[in-house]
Amino acid sequence: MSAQTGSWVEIPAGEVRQWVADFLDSGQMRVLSTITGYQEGERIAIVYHFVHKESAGLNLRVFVPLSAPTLPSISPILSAGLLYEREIQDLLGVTFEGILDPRRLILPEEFPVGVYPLRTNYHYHGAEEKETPGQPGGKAE
Amino acid sequence: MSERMILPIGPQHPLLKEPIHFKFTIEGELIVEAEIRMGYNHRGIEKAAEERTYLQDLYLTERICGICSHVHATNFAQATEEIMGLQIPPRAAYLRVVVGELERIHSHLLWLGVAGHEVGYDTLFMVSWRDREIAQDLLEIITGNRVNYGMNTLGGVRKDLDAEQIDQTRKGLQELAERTLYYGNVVSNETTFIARVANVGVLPKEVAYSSGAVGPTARGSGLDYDVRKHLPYAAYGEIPFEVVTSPRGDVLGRALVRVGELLESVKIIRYCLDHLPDGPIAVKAPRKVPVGEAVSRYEAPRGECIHYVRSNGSDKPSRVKVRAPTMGNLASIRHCLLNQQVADIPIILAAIDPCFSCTDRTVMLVKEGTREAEVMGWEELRLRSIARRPI
Amino acid sequence: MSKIINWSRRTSPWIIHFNAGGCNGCDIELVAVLTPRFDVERFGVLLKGTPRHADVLMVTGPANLQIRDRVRRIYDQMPNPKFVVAIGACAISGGIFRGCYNTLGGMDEIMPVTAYIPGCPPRPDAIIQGVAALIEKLRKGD
Amino acid sequence: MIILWGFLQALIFPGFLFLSVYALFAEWLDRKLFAQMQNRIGPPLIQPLADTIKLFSKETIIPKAVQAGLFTLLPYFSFAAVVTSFLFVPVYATPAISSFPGDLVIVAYLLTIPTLVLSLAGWSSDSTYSILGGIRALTQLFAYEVPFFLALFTPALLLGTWNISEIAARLPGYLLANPFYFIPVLISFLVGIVALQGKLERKPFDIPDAETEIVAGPFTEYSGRLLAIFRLSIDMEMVCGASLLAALFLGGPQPFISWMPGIISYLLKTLAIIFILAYIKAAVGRIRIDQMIRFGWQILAPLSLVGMLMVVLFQKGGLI
Repeated sequence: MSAQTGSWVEIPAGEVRQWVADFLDSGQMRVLSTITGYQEGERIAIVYHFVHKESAGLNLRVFVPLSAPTLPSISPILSAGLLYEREIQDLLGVTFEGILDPRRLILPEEFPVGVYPLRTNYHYHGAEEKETPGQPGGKAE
Repeated sequence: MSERMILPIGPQHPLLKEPIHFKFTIEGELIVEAEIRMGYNHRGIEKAAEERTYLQDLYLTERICGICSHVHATNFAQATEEIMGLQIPPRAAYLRVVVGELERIHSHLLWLGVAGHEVGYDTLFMVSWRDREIAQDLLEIITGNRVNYGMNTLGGVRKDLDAEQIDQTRKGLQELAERTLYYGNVVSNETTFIARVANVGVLPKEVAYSSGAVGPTARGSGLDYDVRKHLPYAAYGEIPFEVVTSPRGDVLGRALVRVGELLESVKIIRYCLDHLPDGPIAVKAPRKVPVGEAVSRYEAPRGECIHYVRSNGSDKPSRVKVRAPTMGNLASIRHCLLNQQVADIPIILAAIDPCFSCTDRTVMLVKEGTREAEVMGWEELRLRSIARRPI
Repeated sequence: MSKIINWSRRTSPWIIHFNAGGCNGCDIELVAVLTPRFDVERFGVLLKGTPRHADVLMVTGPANLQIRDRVRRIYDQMPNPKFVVAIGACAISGGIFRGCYNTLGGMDEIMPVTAYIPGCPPRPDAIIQGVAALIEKLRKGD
Repeated sequence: MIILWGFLQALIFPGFLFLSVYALFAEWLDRKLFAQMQNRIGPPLIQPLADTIKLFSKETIIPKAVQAGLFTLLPYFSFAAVVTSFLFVPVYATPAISSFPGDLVIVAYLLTIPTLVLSLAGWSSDSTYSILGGIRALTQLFAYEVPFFLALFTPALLLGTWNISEIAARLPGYLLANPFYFIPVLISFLVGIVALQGKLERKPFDIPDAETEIVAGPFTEYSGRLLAIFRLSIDMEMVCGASLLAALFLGGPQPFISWMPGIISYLLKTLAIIFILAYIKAAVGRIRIDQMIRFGWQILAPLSLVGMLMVVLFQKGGLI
């Protein structure tokens, strides 16, 4: 693994906020690069990509079950997390408890509620297969 | 005039070349609240990337953004190469740096022009865009394209530099360096310009830190994070250069950082041309990618750009995550905007050099099974665009 | 009289630019068209900020769902006679983003398009040529 | 016969028709110079005419939300005020085709009307950008109007007359006879030019229609014919302002060399002023409204007062 990728840490979902708070207190964080979410079978992984002051990436990974995708939000302690959490909330349907601003960020207003494009059961159709142009092509199975 | 008004800006507004929506609550000329609504540019690229092969994704990522196309393509290539365990030849690494720094020059000149335009200084806009054409010409000489260069491939680069091209590049750089000094002079001396940027949109160092600001926005507030220095990629580890920072924290600070970086970029390219190693420009990449995951960071003109690629062992990635620098800087912008004048909205927004097509892109997954593996190159894209219907 | 009016329309096409979810590549090339190297003001082209003043809507990008109504509204706000020019592969057919869940397949699903300028992105020269072609079309009488 | 002659003068030369043609030419010159200073080629000579004809031939949209009557009437109002004011300014010879002892005051007030119309247009448009633009136009009025008036009144005070034509006829000779008056007249001339730039809403004072902030300000909702009339009246205002400054400070149609026809002398002087206006436009950025107010009251107004004070002191105080 290169320095750019850096090391990986895995902790239970419930401890995320405490872990980030400790990391902040240690003064070793350079920046929170982003938060990634992806689905892996019956669970969703959330990865927090940090840069450590010692000049290496630091990736914190937590898993939440697909059936109850909730974890504490880090936005109250680190405002950089807010937009990334809202994005994941839009696209993967993960609920962040205590998020400062839970509104939709990226998907259009008319996009169906409860449909999350990044989940693996979401398939979309090309424009040519759409019956009415302009309707959201995707459906959850 | 204590009556509150809502001032919507966007999605169509002369200030923005790209669609995004801001809702400002103003009292007279003072901003008391600012809200952002994105998604006007959301195309679902991350989902699309999951359903295309790695090589197709390289060209798809290149089209996340037309200004920093090399950024995303290189970034994706780096992440994929790391999963594959490929080591690109040194010459390829240097060539990536050359194109990347030329792109930075073109992007910063573009920014300077836009910033001039936002404060109504159209002459600066025209002049800096005139000189940007020099950088565009160099990019065209080296890569063959003005935008979306198509320079990268998995395992290296696609085009080599010959002696004549190096010569032309040197000449162009000479001109760019002279012009940059002139801009440095304008930015730090022109009275009306200074009046509009000094002490405007102040972002204190602590706020820049906690809101995750990157690139010139962070460096203009005194944070010295530069991926090229701290997590070097391509050939940056071997190239001497300075990280430009400014402690000012206002729009002027960000402008000074960008002008300083223009000069550094010229130096970097010159060093690369002088020390260009011999050898091949690419190694062969396997079609299948082993199981794995990698994070790749790149110092884009606007700041740190990060790609996360996850492979499940097939010829298509199972997850591609892109975080463009503007997304990191957006969080800081609310702080900059509050209690400022309406007249300062344009320059404050422009000061982070927003690039919403990068930011909104989001879901990049490659299309699974619905289409044959197809490489979308320039030719085919052109063909498609002319044919009107997919071929 | 109609000849004079037709001439004036050819000589003074004011444009408004709208990015309907494009990648920016076409947009910077469109702006580059205004700058010293290409300078389209010599053909009477001016970039306007409000649709009410414009004659030609230069639109880029594949038009995603969220922006569809906004594009339409801008088109409706323009006074007649008005023209639409689709710039770049995305605005023509959806381009590389065709089939993505959030995009449409080109501008002509939203409004009538008069001219298409292909390329990803088209060079500034190509954009000027596209506008010239539009003007030529006008000369022959709509 | 005399009535018909006067009518023709008012309508054709040097009245309405001449003003229209010269205004279109001035717009072209302004844009061309601006383009040249930015290293561009710029529009062809016929461009402003084509723009105007095209706008006249286009659909004129009157949005539902506006007060239709006021919205439609306002451009004509501004247009009429500017055309009327031009009749008092000497063009090819002094006196102008219409002239009476206090016409300087009338012209100064007539030239204020377009700004008031702008702010009303902003209010009647019922769009946030327009309203903001209207407020800004009105706010800005307070910053440049006083220095502008004071600057205009300096030569009047010097010569003891409120008649534009008389000032134009007498000022050059008076200055040559009493050269130390060059200083106050020069100061007021410079103040007049800068204030005129503000009056015409040009850079660095194009705050009411700042494109990147509030789209086109009060003009945002205007289209077609109404927009054309607005544009034309702004071009004409530029010509009127330049002519007024030329008449008050440079002697208007008074030739430099005795054989030169008055009209040539007038054109040379106004073109020089338009050139200066274009140069300022190209060389600076836009300032903020608060900076504009501060500039108007802390620099322009005191300067114009200094000019005026010098005249008073020189004349009445017997310092010289």
